Amino acid sequence: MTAPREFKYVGTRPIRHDGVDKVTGRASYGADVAWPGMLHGVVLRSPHAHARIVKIDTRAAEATPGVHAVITARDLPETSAKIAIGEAAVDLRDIADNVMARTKVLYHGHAVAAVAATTLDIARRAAEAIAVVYEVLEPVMSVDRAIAAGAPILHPAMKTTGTPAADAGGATNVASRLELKRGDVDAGFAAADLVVEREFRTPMVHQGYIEPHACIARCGEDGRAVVWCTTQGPFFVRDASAAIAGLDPAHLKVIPSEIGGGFGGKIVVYLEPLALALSRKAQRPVKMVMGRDEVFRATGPTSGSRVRVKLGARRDGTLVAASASLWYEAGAYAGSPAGAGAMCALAAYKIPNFFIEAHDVVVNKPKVAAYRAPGSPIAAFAVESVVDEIARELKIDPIELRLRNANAEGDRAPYGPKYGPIGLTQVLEAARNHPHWRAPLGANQGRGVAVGFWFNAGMNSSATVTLNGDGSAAVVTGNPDIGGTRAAQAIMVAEELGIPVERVRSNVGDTDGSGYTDVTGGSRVCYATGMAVIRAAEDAREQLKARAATIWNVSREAVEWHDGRAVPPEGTEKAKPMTVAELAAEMTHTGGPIVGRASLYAPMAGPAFGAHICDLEVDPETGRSQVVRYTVFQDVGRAVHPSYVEGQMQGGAAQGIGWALNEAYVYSADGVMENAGFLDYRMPVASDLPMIETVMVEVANPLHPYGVRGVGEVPIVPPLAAVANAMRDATGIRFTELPLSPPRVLEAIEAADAVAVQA
Amino acid sequence: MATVHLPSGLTRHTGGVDTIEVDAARIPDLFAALCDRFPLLAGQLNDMAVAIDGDIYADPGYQPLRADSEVHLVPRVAGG
Amino acid sequence: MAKLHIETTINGEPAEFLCDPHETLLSALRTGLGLTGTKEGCATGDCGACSILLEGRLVPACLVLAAEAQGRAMTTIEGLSRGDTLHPLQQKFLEHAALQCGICTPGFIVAAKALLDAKPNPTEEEVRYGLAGNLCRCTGYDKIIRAVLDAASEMKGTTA
Amino acid sequence: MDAIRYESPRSVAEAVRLMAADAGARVLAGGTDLLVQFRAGVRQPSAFVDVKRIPELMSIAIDDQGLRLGAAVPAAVIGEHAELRRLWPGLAESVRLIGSTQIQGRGSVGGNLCNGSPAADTTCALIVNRAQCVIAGPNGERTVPVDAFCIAPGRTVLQHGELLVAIRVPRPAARTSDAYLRLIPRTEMDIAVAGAGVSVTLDAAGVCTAARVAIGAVAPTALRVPGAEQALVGSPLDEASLRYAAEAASAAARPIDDRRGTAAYRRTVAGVLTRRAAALAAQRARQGTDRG
Repeated sequence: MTAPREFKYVGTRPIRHDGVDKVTGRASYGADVAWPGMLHGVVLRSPHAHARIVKIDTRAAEATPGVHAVITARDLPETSAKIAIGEAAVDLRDIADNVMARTKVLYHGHAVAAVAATTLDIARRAAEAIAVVYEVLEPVMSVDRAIAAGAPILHPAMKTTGTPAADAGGATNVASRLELKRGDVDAGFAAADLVVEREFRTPMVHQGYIEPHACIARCGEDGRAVVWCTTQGPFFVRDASAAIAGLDPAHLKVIPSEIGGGFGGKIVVYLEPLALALSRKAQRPVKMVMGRDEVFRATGPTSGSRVRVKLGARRDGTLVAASASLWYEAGAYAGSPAGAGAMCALAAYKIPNFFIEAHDVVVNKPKVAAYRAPGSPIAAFAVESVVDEIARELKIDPIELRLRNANAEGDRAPYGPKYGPIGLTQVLEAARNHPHWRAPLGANQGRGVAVGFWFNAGMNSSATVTLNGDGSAAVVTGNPDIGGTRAAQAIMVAEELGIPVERVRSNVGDTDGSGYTDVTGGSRVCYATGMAVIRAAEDAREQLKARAATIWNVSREAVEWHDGRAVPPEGTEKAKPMTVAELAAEMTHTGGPIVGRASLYAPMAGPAFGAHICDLEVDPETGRSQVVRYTVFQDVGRAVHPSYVEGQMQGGAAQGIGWALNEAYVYSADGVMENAGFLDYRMPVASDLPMIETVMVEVANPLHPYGVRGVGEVPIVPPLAAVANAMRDATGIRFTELPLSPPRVLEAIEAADAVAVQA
Repeated sequence: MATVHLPSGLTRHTGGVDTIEVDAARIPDLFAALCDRFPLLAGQLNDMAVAIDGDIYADPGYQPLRADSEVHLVPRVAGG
Repeated sequence: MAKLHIETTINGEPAEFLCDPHETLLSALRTGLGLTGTKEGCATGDCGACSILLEGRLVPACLVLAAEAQGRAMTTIEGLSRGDTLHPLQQKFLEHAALQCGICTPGFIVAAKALLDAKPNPTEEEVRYGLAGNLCRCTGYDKIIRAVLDAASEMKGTTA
Repeated sequence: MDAIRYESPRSVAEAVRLMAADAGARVLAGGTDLLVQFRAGVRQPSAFVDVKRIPELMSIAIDDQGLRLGAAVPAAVIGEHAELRRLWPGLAESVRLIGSTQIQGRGSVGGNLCNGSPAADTTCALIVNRAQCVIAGPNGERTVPVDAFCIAPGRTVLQHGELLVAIRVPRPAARTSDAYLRLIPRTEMDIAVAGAGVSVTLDAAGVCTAARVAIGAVAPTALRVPGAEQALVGSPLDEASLRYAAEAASAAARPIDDRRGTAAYRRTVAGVLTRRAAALAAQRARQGTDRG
């Protein structure tokens, strides 16, 4: 697809047909469904952050009138199957133990037992009647504590995998260590005119989706089961739940509900295996819905972190050496995105000499899950802050400095392979030339810029395009639609068949109704599943051309296709071009129904870059800060439905701004989260933010017929540093720990004033 | 002959060698050849993604190789 | 536990239900009456997903006891469209792509209706502060604010 | 959940009888604190006594004596009362700051007071406006100055069987006005990390003849700060006197560290807010038409 193609529908902004159900309240989410004879399930959660389970006595609970089933980990088989979850293969043993603790509870809120009863009140009371004897252990609540000598060990059998440090050995809380090296880092630093090193810390934060986890499961006498749930990955829920609950996946169907936000946090399973086990025991459907405090305490936030970065540059701003040491909290089990952070940290810059080590460290906090470009925002916060310091020190415009070192097509990424076409330079130039970059600043205001990178995923996707007799079409894929991808799919089918977008309905199938499809996540749906949708539509079009050939009695190859019409070869008598509708009306007598079909494995998807400019106003007397202007620049490859691409750019920026300014897990000394609610876990509200301007740069991705790149994850990567760099500009202080809360900012301002007074 | 670049984490299994020429038509043959030459690599490769001439395959399966392919072994990444 | 029998008016129609004395109005709407358009995001009044109008006043249905609805009139998201014509706010949310996952959308549209009822011609800041009780994690609020401002200008003069 | 009752009395007398008859009963006004605590298992009432159908608790009246504000009137209704906003702008400000629009549709000043949070937004504004709490109980009605109403976090002066019926606020003297400011990290929705209410009265020459200062979220209850008041009285409320008042407020504060803020931060910001609130109250008093 080299020559730029003229599109009729790609790039337009049709109204998504599935939107009407959402604005009228008819759309059905996880908790919106009730099945006849349904019981209510609740989970009993650990009151301790770290303890051995000595004994669980469920007799009183089972005797409670109205209780139909009580389960503990004994009701779930021991499993150690490996299963693909997104690209990373994951050991189910950890996920199963996280779903319900077998011998040890590893974080406050860890599931210990579950009850199903005729009403929620009865189920809750029965759960409280379950007597659990714990042997309480000292909790490990930070990376520093976890790696300190003599620290309690969460997993006695744990060995550091990957590239253990030289001195590693014996019991450890470091689950894995990774190294990325290139050139001679010592020589590089020796050749540098300026070396800047800082250590950065970020707290554990949550994806913050407004819909709590919810599901309803029915396990029949014949072992056949159905789960309706809110998830980003119905196929993963099927395979993981079957393995964890001890069911044959062939007998389990998962129906994805509308999903009320996920951002990576709904790729994993928490309730589904429990609901299945309860339903199997009670022989009645069981509905389970998490409370907001359970979502905070017991699902999958992203890592708190400690990151040390050192950069060396020559006087002209050329970066010559870099070293980084990343320490990410994995939570209760191995599996933080430290590796991804290491690979993303220097992705933007041509640095000949670097050494990066990344550690995955278990602590007594919930098992981290993916959160939008997992690992990349944390690494970018550190690197983009130090790059800002270097630009400031060398008195070079911060965008100019980044342009001088920007990777482009043909340069080797830090993680190995050469980049294909990438848009970093174009994005930076768009930022430099935008009025925002030169706009005057008011009193106590500062401006910061930062770039961000994400790989974007490929993986498995399937799609079918079914033609109806009136020429309309229905497309079915296995990807729940979080960000409007159904609208993009309708556009792709309309483009390939040449029919109006309104005559295409896009649907999310269940695990029986669509071919195997990997999770909605990794910014892959519009890219990989989109590619399957396009090929399925092409397949339908080829069948239409074949039917025209049958009608005109010519060879299939001789039939052309233009603007939604099959066109006969020159001079074929009694043959005029036929529209999709005309051909579809004949299909039952020219060969039967037409169903276009495609399934594919898409390679990693064309990485993407973004750059953000943030203006921040700081009240020097209270440390309060307010984002007064924000502009997002991003290489999107090709925007299929621009409104929803802008939506990803604005939503990612808002999450990043929240991460930078006010969001944080606050833990007590004994490992209990103190702000497990939307009052004190402060996500940005409408009055906290200005309009978020978006500028889309389109550098086509050769791997996709339309040039589409993943857009969902890049926008959360730059804001942490963009806000911190704006704070530096406004206050003169380099903050290295998030969040930039008013108390932290005022304390630093007062300290700086005190120093100034003495000087 | 495909050129294989190993990440620094694996070079301790190859005595420090990080670039290897391998004659292989498909990824499974390439992995087999690598493990023959460096037995310690066995078992280390299945958690890796493979980049073939810039395109990364989280699950390389039976991907074919061109005569002058450039192959990088890359840690796997889970999307959000 | 004897249930209470509550008679109300919902979206202009009489409606009655049984509820426990301690049951919330949100639970009664969703389970008792099957009106699942009003959503639960937090159950502590901090997210706005359960916004309804109680006697014309915007309230969080999760912090109202179902028993309090006796003899009172309520408007939920299901009551905003008239037959097959959407309320201007519903139409503008679609036109501006002011929703992605959509879980917060019902709460936002009910809250925006209450805002426009009180202030037919609000400024951007008035819309942002008026809707500060509705959390959205997908959109960053930009398109929501534009949709509400656009609906306001279209509805000016007509009391929708 | 054994049988919790829901009661909806139509008169103060009926409400008092219900409260007196059942020690576990709790008054339900807006419910924005009570129902959250109930849901979290922090409070287990035996009955909810919904007082929103009792006229005395749901009415707002202003006469030449001043304001009589029903304890259960929702914040949103108070916010729409133009006369109240004109006479007591600081009190109206503090009421408007209670939570979001949704919370404003339910939350009441009486509820805010009875919840007894040291960070309650309206308590400081009520204190500086010399408000009185009208309490009904088994042995009749009594009045308590609002300064004495909250005695510890979550505990008030209400005895068994008593309920708060209304809040009386005397009409402000001439050239008197007030202001309330609070510090929250976001622009909405948060509980005050620190708060300050100030009321000042000026003479014709603009010299402060009377002042009241109260700070919130910096002690077990809202605190009056006589030291700050003395710093203002007798001065033209210039920069210097406001700075002294701020220092007095910071000195009087006895804050704690918690998930919302550090003690040091609260101490500093209590002073900053006192200075800014005093400046705003002074400006309003200077501009204010004679409200005698």
